[in-house]
Amino acid sequence: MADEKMAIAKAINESLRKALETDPKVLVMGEDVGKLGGVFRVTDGLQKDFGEARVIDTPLAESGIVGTAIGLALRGYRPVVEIQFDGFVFPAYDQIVTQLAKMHARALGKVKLPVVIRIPYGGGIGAVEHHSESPEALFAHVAGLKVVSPSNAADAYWMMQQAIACDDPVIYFEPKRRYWDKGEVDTTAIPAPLHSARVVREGGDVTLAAYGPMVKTCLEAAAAAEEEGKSLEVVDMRSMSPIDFDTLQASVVKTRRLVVVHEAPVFLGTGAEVAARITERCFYHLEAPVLRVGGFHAPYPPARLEEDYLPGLDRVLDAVDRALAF
Amino acid sequence: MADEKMAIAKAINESLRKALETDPKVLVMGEDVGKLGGVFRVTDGLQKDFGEARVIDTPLAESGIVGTAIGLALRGYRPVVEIQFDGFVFPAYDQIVTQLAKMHARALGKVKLPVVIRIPYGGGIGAVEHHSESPEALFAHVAGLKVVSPSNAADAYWMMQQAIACDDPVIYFEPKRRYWDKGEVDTTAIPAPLHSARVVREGGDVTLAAYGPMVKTCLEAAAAAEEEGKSLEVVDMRSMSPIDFDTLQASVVKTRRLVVVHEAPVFLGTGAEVAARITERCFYHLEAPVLRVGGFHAPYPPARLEEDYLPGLDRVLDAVDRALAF
Amino acid sequence: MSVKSTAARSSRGGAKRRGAAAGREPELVQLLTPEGDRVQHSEYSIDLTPDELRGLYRDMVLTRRFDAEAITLQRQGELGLWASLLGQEAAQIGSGRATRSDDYVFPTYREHGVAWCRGVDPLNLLGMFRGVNNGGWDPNENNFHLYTIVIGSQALHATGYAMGVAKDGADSAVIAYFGDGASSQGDVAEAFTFAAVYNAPVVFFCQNNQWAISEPTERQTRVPIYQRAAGFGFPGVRVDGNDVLACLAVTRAALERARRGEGPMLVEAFTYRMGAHTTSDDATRYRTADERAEWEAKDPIARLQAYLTKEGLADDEFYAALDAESEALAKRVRDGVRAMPNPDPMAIFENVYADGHALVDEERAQFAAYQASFADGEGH
Amino acid sequence: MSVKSTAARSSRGGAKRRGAAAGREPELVQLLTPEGDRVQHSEYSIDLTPDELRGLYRDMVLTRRFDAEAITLQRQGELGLWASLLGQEAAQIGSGRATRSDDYVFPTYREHGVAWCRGVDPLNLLGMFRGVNNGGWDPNENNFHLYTIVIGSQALHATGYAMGVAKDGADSAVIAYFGDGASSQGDVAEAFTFAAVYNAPVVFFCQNNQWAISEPTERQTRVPIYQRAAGFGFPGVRVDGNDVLACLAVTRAALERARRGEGPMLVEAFTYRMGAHTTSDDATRYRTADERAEWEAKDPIARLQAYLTKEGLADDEFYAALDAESEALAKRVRDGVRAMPNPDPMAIFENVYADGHALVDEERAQFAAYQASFADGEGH
Ligand SMILES: Cc1ncc(C[n+]2csc(CCOP(=O)(O)OP(=O)(O)O)c2C)c(N)n1
Ligand SMILES: Cc1ncc(C[n+]2csc(CCOP(=O)(O)OP(=O)(O)O)c2C)c(N)n1
Ligand SMILES: [Mg+2]
Ligand SMILES: [Mg+2]
Repeated sequence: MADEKMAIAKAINESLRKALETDPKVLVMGEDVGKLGGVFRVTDGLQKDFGEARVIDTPLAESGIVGTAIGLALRGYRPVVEIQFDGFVFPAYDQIVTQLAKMHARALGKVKLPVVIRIPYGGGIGAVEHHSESPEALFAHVAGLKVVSPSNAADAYWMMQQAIACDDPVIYFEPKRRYWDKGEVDTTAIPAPLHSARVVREGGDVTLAAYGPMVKTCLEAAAAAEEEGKSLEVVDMRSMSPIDFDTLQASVVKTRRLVVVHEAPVFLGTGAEVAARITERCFYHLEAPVLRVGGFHAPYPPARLEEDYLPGLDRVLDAVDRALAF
Repeated sequence: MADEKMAIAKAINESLRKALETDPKVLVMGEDVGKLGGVFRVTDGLQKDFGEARVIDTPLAESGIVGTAIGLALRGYRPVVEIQFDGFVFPAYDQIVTQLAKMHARALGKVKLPVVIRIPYGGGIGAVEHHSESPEALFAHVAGLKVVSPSNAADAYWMMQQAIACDDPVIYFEPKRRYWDKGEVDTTAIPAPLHSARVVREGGDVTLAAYGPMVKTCLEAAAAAEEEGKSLEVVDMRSMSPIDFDTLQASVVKTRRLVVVHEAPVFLGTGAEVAARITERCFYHLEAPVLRVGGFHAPYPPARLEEDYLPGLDRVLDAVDRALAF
Repeated sequence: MSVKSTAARSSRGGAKRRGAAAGREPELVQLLTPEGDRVQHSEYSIDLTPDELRGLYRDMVLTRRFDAEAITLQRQGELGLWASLLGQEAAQIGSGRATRSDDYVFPTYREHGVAWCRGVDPLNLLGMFRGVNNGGWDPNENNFHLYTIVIGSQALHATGYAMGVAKDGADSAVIAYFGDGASSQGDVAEAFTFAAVYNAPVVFFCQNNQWAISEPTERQTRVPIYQRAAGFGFPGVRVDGNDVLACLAVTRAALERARRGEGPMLVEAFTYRMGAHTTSDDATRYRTADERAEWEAKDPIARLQAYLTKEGLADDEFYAALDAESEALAKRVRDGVRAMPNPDPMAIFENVYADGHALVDEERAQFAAYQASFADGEGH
Repeated sequence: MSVKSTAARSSRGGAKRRGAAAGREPELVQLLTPEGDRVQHSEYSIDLTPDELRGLYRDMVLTRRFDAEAITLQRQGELGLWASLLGQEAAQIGSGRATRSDDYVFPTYREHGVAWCRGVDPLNLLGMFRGVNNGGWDPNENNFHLYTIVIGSQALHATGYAMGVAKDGADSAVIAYFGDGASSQGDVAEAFTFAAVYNAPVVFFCQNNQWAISEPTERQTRVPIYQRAAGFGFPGVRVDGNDVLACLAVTRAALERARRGEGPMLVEAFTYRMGAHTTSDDATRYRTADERAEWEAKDPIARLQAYLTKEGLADDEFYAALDAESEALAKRVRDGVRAMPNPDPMAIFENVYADGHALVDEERAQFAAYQASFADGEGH
């Protein structure tokens, strides 16, 4: 089925379905992923078609979910684990950081940990506390993990295929507020490498770098800026560990200005690393310091304040103006 | 007892003793903190003098330790919690991030969480896995927490006093390999503010910024560089959340070059934030990009490789040379 | 010599993979049958005045009315979400009324009935569901902690608080609420361990409403939850969670026990979540109408009403007055919610820290300037 | 109607704050007394050939000799640390010999005796204690997982692995080792829950050696640890951990049970850590010589030796040969450790990922260049 228009949630669903079909070792596990199909319906219909042995409703215990997934991986399975919401990954953090991330190295390469952890993340859906967070930096800092986030349906499909095929643990952050955004998905295409960034809009004045839900925001900002006569290049980073600095560098060498945008708090967010490293790589090219737009150093606010908290088009354009003013 | 020469471990012990004496609400809790006095003897003698109700050996469960400390704080106590080693804080990460850090804000300020979490951290002691890590960035990224680390005995004493007095949760990272380093401790002095950085050596060519165990390394590097005719300024950051950017900025405006040094992995380490923000603040002053020296993106290696893994004098000086070469 | 293994007995003696609970139901403490008849129990008894009985009835009715109004408000877009307690009124009112004012309560996100008993204004509960705050009351005002969303966390807070109560030499008790799903969380097990080891005056009150979103209780355990306590060294008991008298009696006994310094206890209130998990959930995807109907017959309010009627303890006047009171409450809640102002955006930066933080100050100032730039017409 | 509360019984019936364990000891499965006499047990029995009995003796003696050598090597600076199993030989050899080669074992950091039974070269165990690696063997070679230092984590790995075994329709079993201290970790409780819910073929083998570093078992629980299992719906049993026959019999039965698809079981081996926690620890700070002396009388090796002697199953020749074998093992270990090369610094960057990672590649290259700069005489 080449070139079908699909929502991101559906694309992930199709990708999981494909993986379950193709490889009998693939498992889907998590809270409510079975009959309910997950609270976002991303696993809808999978248990019906593949049975309770492959699509597993787990007890309500995230450390247990990841810990048993590690055991299953050691037995040769390839578990795809769902964490119901971003804010509920922390009970599993110990298993992820001290076990999942390090076990391959601990074993001098003798065991592999092909575990995918799916985390619907980010805000903008009017939810209560713990349902709108962007903790990606807390995973990207940790060696042994790979961290990615798709921004569109085609990437959602293909990056999930690649994450499952990868012999390393991959934290797959799903931009939950974009779940219903539709896009073409060519399921016969040859996808770009999992950890490559992609220039999704070309421009000459300033580069915007983003991933996941903020790519759309940046594209909108670029469209708005065009009306003001500013030409913005938008890079979809796609991967937060590793980060494709070559693609970012190439863009910055051209535009000489960079603004990094993410929902996560700015302080020690992934933008800090991009700023530090791109400044090192492009010291003589930059006309302005790398600027960052993101969340504040504050708990994610109640829903009625999230529009103020989240980086929107205006905050992005404000940063663009500041970058251009240097 | 003004101006006594004390090891860092002893200074913390004295500071805890003082707090237990002064405020009946102060508690010390953790694994083996009682009769044993902790595996590093930092709580030596405290249970003997203050009893089992104030100095509490806990079950072996870090989430339980922090979770019950939160409850005790809600009841009006001021628990000082010990996590035995850096690598064992992760089972408590959920309680720290989703509860301890956010509860004051969740309650719109109606409750306070004066909990100190002591974590002996960093490498250099020839230990086995999980006993040599530097996870400070994983806490500094989280709003609601304050994160500090002393580099010398006087700071160890006073910063602990201040951390206990603070009505916010403070993660107090203890440079375990410097526990036995002695320094003057004036217990009658007026200490600098908890979150202020301090210029510990003045110089004109390059600024070195560090905290905890790396301050000593940087001072040694500065002494070595002096012999080569280079004048390095060393800033002891002391606090990783908040970071005293004013002091760093003042130094960089003078030296025009900055190298940040920490044991933690460079990628998304606190140095990334320093680099990003100082570049923004000092864009026209910097003669070179902010360079970073730290751990690699790899699990902390076995003991016989840690000298290679850890930033030492040579790696610091190498970065200084690279900064000067720009 | 014989093996001391109670487990060997209980499990080998018939536990099936899909849970003993489904097969041989263990007995549960009941003082009022679904038909509204009073029964006696050897260990737990209760003697209430007609006023008290009517009071419990009133509590349940008002709580249910409030809950229904909240659902309506959610449907109307006034709330972002609501977690209904429908069906759990007896468990919550019974246990809530068992607490003393100096006791301390740690709820989940569904304890609206307990909040009611503690004197928390229902309007305050709605703030977080409307999205104007993450917890809008002062916990110390009514000794009722904020709602906790991360499953199981509060069990540890309750235990720590109880350790503090014991340290203070006070004779207050603490009660921690959680659900059947929560029983799987490591934090709850650790709370059991700390409570037992320090003999903390805490009652663990588990409302087993048969479901954790779409997962039935057998996804969490294969033996009844109350039996979990024994292995940690304290008693557990299952009570009919739709029987407000039994819930009151058992919880009161457990709290008294804690006060006497006898340590923690686990109460499993066997009840049913009549509604969906929250207003975002569609329960028809995973459970049958039959199951719901079965529990409908055990309704906690109907059963107390039957008893009041049989005993002649409430007349039409009482019911009419309560109806009016219910509607007045609903109206107050409706009007109150609609009048709730959106918070000032600058509130984002408030209360992040108690003692201030330079970065928050900096970001607050930057954001204020940014906001001002629009007012000045300088923005985009 | 009576309250179904086994806990109420066990706890109210006398549990004191400082633990029932200290007072009324529960009975434990024993097949060989400290004096070396065989006793029968109604549920667990074992019938071994003289060769097998001598084999168990040999395993324990060699393990102890190896352990002693490791302590010496640590004192000599050849190892950074050592976690001695002294006193726990019976628990480890008994349970280890109960496993089948296709079973899978998840150890803590102290299971040197189990490793021995699995055929792991003792030298390989020393790598991490010497600091040349973080776990130097291929887990799949002997179905013996790497040592796990984060307390309790491996209980979940074992459970997941066992879930996989069941999925595969294999009749292998899995065994997870952990200590009395670990019983407090949430991960262990979650492992119990998952194992029970999925009926996983896993045996939880808890060596209660009375201490978690300086904390006695009553800091972790106020009832015997084996009783924890019942509340999760599977059997628990306490076995004399210094009785190699009982450990073998009970573990074998538990593993067979798992193979038959009857699900998990908890075995608590009641034993004693005769040495300090590790070579870094000073046990005299927190426990008495008397206590140690008391356990000395229950020594697992002495008791089997007494039996062998009484029954005439081993002669001087056997003991002399074993002595020689012990010394040969010690020498091989000593020489082997001393010959262990330091790893190449570039190993830091190896095996961080299975499929590569751009940042690791970059840092590897930078580090190589940096290292080379010294060789070139360009460094400081
Ligand atoms: C740690 C964590 N994981 C997942 C969730 C998402 N979640 C919210 S409620 C719920 C089910 C809770 O079930 P139960 O404990 O039985 O309480 P009930 O909702 O039935 O009252 C889940 C999985 C959460 N809030 N916290
Ligand atoms: C999560 C975690 N917390 C703390 C430690 C430090 N630590 C290492 S061993 C130990 C005691 C373990 O006791 P137990 O489980 O009884 O095993 P034993 O050492 O007695 O064999 C502690 C606290 C750790 N390794 N992991
Ligand atoms: Mg429930
Ligand atoms: Mg132990």
